[in-house]
Amino acid sequence: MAGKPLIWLTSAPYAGARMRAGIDTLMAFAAFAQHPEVLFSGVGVLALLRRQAEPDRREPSLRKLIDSLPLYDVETIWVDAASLETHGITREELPAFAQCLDAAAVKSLLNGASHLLCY
Amino acid sequence: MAGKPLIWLTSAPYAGARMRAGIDTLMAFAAFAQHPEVLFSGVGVLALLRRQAEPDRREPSLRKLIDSLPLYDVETIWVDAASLETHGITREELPAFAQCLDAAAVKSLLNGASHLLCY
Amino acid sequence: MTLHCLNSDAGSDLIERLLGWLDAGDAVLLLGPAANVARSTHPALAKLLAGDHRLYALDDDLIRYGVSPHDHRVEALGYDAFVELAAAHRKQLLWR
Amino acid sequence: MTLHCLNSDAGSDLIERLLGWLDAGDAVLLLGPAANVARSTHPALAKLLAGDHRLYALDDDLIRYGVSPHDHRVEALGYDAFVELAAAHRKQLLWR
Amino acid sequence: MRFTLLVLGAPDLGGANGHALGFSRALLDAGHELGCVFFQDSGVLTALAGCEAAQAEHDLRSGWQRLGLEKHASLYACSASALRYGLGDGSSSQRLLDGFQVRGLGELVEAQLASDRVLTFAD
Amino acid sequence: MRFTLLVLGAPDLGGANGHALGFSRALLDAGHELGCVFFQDSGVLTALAGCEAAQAEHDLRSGWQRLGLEKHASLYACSASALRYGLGDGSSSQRLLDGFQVRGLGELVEAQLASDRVLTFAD
Repeated sequence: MAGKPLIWLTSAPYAGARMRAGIDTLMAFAAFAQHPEVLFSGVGVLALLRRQAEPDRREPSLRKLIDSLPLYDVETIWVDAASLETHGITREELPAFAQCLDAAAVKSLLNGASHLLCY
Repeated sequence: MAGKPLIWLTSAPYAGARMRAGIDTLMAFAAFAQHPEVLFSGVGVLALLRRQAEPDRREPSLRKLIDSLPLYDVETIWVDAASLETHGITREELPAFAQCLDAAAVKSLLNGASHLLCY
Repeated sequence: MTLHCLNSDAGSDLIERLLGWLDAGDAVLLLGPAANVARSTHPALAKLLAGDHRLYALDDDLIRYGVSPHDHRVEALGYDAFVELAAAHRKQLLWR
Repeated sequence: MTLHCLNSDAGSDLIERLLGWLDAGDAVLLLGPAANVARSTHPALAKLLAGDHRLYALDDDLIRYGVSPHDHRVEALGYDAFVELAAAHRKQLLWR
Repeated sequence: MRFTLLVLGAPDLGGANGHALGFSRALLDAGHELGCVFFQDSGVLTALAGCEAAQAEHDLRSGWQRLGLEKHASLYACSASALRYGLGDGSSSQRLLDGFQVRGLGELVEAQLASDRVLTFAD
Repeated sequence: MRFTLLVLGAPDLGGANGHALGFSRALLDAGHELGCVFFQDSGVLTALAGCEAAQAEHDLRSGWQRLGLEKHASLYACSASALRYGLGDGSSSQRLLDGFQVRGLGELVEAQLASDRVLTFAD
């Protein structure tokens, strides 16, 4: 089947474990050389925010995990532009390798994928 | 402390077990003669819908449980009127002992309660 | 061609987002609490019916949520037809 | 006097419902993903700030969600002040 | 046609977990193939042994078990999630229900590669 | 002042379960009383023995345990939820973590009666 698998991350981070499960899946797909794509939308975009400090506990920052994705050959992460607006997030706050997509571009990303996994 | 405990049911029924947990709590409070109040709002109002048939499985209908509440001395159930509108539900579909409240009446119900438990 | 499964009756924001990503040839299937959107009196139903995609609901969930009758423009499906729908669409998105 | 804990950044519907039930003397505390609403650029913040109730956010969650700086009209609290707030309000509602 | 199902929802009554079971049965009845059902996040609670629930919920777990034992469906509980939810590493039948196996995410990777369709079930 | 806490959220990192723990510690530090912490629905997973999780999540469970064992806080897992989530009836330490007890909803009824404040923690 043409295209690459797309992991869609749309759950709230740090509230339930679903976002973390999706990132685990993304990293496994990358480790198995599937060259996965990843799309953040909805409240899932909160996972992209950088902490200025760490809370006083050994809680991993998802942004740090996400920043490490290029090491796993995930060169681009896709972000739904409308969701950024909904949550008041500016593009400057995103990792440098994040690309914002309008609805038309999201549709073509979805259409080009081999499979979708929804977290 | 004045007033009765109020169980607030606002989770989607038949999707996760939280609504069911809240109804269990309500019935326990009634069984222990606490004369609890109960308020349905948000997507929780879907628990009030009567099934025309039963799905082909031994799944309990929450509406049947709710219909039995007067037997436990829960004489009235309170329903947020605005939530009914949001979910397209008419008052005729509710149990006869349900009472719809506007926002002002909800506020006075909340203010009159001894404690709130949120499901 | 994507099958959009909607599994929540959480409000209009989610439906707006789904509609924004809906493409020609896509279909929408109402599951779980979203079955309630299939009632003629639901304020979000008109939005979902606009456009030329097909709108379905799982019959088990129509029964479960007491949606009877459902709006005649929503097609009720059993699991067998759900499988056919999934086979007819290359991909699925789950909205909740 | 009720303490309204908001624990979700799910959209404006939930905030509208919370505001509809807000009474004189009530306070709102942003927890979890709702901490993100405390950023000055958040479209729902203005709604929450209107009215004469106090608006707070848990400082742990402001840090966790990278909300820095937060809008100066939102007061950041530690757990000790959260306890004081709960003691000062007879009841709590959890919105999510 | 070959399907892989990703199940993220717990075995609560009337929810996405039951949708996945109904869908699995129907696809087998229609002559399709089930690559695997991959349970992850709270979905792995489906495979947790020693849970006592209402009859209908019990029916949900035993429905999955029948699919595994009688139809030889591959029912995999994600190993990372299994550890988190107390299913252990799959070596103890005190923790893992008959009919399920604990497997790594690599199994999901392989299943989707060999499948025509992948569907997600979550509440 | 006497508090009862109702915890409906699972012990996931950074969520409501952690809020409840932080709140419990702070209220004891401030000299208030903790009537009980009542875990219900997926909140009872806090008390499930045999879970292996990331360090920080482990810290969450052991934080609760310290509160139970060192501060003698009453940590109750709702009996109906405990059965559903595989904690059993409280008789087996293979299933129930030290520091927690399995109790019926009657315990929540009594706790709130004797409390000045009741707070709910859920995701």
